[in-house]
Amino acid sequence: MAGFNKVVTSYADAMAGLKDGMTVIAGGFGLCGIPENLIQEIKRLAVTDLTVVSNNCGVDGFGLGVLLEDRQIKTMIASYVGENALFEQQMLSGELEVILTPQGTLAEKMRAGGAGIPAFFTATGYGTPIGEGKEVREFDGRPYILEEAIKGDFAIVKAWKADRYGNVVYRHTARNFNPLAATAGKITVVEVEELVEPGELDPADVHTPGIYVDRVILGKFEKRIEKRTVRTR
Amino acid sequence: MAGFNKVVTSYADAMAGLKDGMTVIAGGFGLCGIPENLIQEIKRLAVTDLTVVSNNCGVDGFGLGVLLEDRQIKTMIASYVGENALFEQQMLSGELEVILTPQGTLAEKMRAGGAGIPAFFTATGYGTPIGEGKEVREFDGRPYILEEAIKGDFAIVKAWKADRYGNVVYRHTARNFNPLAATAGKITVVEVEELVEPGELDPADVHTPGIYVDRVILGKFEKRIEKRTVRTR
Amino acid sequence: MALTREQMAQRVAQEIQDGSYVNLGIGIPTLVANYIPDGIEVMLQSENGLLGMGRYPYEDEVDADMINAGKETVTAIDGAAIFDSAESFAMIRGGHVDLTVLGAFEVDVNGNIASWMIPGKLIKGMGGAMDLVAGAENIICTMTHASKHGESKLLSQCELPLTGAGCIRRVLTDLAFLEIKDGAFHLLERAPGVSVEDISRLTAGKLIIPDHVPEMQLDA
Amino acid sequence: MALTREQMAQRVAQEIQDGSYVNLGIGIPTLVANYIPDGIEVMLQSENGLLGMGRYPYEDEVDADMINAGKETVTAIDGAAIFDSAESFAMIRGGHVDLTVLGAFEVDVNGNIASWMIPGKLIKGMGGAMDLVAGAENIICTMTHASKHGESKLLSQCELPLTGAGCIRRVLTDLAFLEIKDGAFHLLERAPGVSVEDISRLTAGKLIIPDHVPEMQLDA
Repeated sequence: MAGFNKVVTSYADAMAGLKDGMTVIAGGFGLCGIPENLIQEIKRLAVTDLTVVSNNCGVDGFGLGVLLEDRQIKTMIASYVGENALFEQQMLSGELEVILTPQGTLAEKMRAGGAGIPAFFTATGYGTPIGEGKEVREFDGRPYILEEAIKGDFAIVKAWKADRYGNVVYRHTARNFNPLAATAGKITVVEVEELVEPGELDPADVHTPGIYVDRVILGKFEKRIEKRTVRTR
Repeated sequence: MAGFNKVVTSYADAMAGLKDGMTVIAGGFGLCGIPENLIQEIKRLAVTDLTVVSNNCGVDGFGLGVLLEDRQIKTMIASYVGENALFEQQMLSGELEVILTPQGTLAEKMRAGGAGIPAFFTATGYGTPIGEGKEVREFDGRPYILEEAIKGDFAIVKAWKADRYGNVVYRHTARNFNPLAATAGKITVVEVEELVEPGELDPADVHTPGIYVDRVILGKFEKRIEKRTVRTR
Repeated sequence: MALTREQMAQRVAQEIQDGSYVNLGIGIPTLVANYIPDGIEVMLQSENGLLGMGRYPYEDEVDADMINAGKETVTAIDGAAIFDSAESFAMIRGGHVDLTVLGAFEVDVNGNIASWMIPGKLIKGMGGAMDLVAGAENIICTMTHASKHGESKLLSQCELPLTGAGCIRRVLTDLAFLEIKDGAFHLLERAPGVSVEDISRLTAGKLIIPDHVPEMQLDA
Repeated sequence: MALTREQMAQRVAQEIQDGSYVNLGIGIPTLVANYIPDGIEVMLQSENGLLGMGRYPYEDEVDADMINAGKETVTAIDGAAIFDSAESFAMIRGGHVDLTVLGAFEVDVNGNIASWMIPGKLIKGMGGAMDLVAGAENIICTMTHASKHGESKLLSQCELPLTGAGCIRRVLTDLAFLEIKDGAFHLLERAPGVSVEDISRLTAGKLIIPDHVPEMQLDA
């Protein structure tokens, strides 16, 4: 098979090479668009001392929350972590280091990591605890702080469809941080609901071009809903 | 009509408010995806002392080149300007100030302008004339230079389709700088080949969300080809 | 009478302009969407990557892949756009959102806001709040005027760690609608039946009271 | 004999690995696409926003909206992706392109490259060249070894304004294939029929010559 078949057929192959102490960037917002099975594989691998970068850390028993059960995460970089009792417990006990990062800054740090931008200025967080110790500079009379890029040894991504080149599309708001994570991993692994043939995705509508993607795996997903809000007819 | 009908019906309305000395950011790469008619309207308006930001400056008699005929451009920020005799002449005579900017840095400056990032570090241009006078800083042992964002009083954009909310899609490689220009204008004007109803564009495939767009106009386009390379059957 | 949460949402909704892009935070701000007047077309931005957020889904429309920033299942209107989180915060940080409505623990006379962290209590994180307050030109802060113990939340200087510095211009509390400028709260309106004296007593920061302070006009 | 342009392209093509992403500059680099061996699958990146550039179009396929970075009409392969210029240079600057092939006026023993500007001559601009040399880990520079007047273009120190500093590792000239490391050119191969002495005479920068310098293997 030629060099562009990025499809792997086992989760063991998908996460091969993950080691203790590595940094893993994960897509997803809350439980929406999270790489459920890649996370489960990390649990199975029992690697420890991970730095995990993700907007949230799942809930007890699902999503990134399962990596807390065996204390696999050493450092968590996230914007909101309030949905998870085990997380609270490990944070309060000091077992888990937490680096809270504003959501937009987190997204931009991932993008910057993938885009060869080592650092950028942003107004977000100036004058707050987030700005402490960071360089401040004025542009046009307004103060900004310097924020650095984030890169991962692995990026784990949940998408809708992919072809064997690793071209990817996401479904609805399950896109969120996934395309950014995808750019920032030394090894980027995407799990999808559907594999398609090259040419089936319109080139203009590809959300993540295959150049960012190293491995693709077909998965089955629970897609748990955090807050089911409905209206009645 | 409610507040979200951004469609205007004359080019005079499309460019209303453009004044001498303003900065105009234009989409397009070479002659591909250029806002032909918006440029013609700027010529008709006879405004002068413009700063124009665009990857290229058209050719003699077409694209941004027409704004050179009446010396409407004072400063040109571009990455490549080699297709245009009048441009050369005005550059050599000193009538036209030219700020050459690497293509990727130019794209990133526009994106940064739209995204509230006043400045960013990049390795591009370090150690070259482009880096002279700019702050140098090392990250992970590699030197980078600081580049500042670009914003425009106007952004002029060529797209394929738009709805009345200003949601936009581009066609093939006519996308290029257009989505970036669209984010960076105080007033962003998009000319399109086709107007569609809200809902006709798949939300997941919108290239420029309407929040960046102020005015939409339906145009007719020559779409001149710079280098017609073909193969024979 | 102090405003109910619904009345606060109703008053904020009156500030929304036709053809504007609005980000509504969690809590009272979310309720604002229910009170947008007929004939006013608004595009709701949800910072997880949705412009043109619609109503909650019917049971048979529920889709785990379509949620808002509060992680609630939602729908998208015709003319919506969906994008990634970097694009979403490019919009927010870049000042493209016309109005942001969010809650707070404290605000002060210099427009500082504290809304995310109470030392000694569990820290859940700031989510997108720091980006929203840094990016929006136009913010309305919704909050109760004072704590249950009668301690003012409109201060000379925020005591809690800040979410943003010098970024809040308008505050809608259960007692009053106020503008922040020149180092003071300027009383614009009072809740129906609430006296200027009550507001003054519960405002710790400098308060400018004009000769006439109209009552808010609320439907129903 | 010095290599022809086609032979230079042919030799560079031998360096291309299966399953790699490649950006080919204008001129000789563009010709490389014609010599990619059968069984080698390569994805060509064109910096105006196309990953998966295909062949030139037939007359009836020509589309003004489908061009490459040389502004030539092209096609896209099945499995292509199209994106904006910021995304395109995110790929390039972020080091995601496996191999970049581009021309140069001069290179030197420290991997500096000058390719965009000759003082006194008309300046056309750097286009994407500065981004490409700053972003790619792996660059092959294609150029004639010396000017028509016999002046070497492989120098101790570039004399023209730089396009990038310390970024070139491999150079393919019409006379030789060389690696740049440790402040010297290392001669890897010579063009068929070209002597080590000729190469040495036309290389101004420090040249390391191994005991055996094989001739390039070229088809046809």
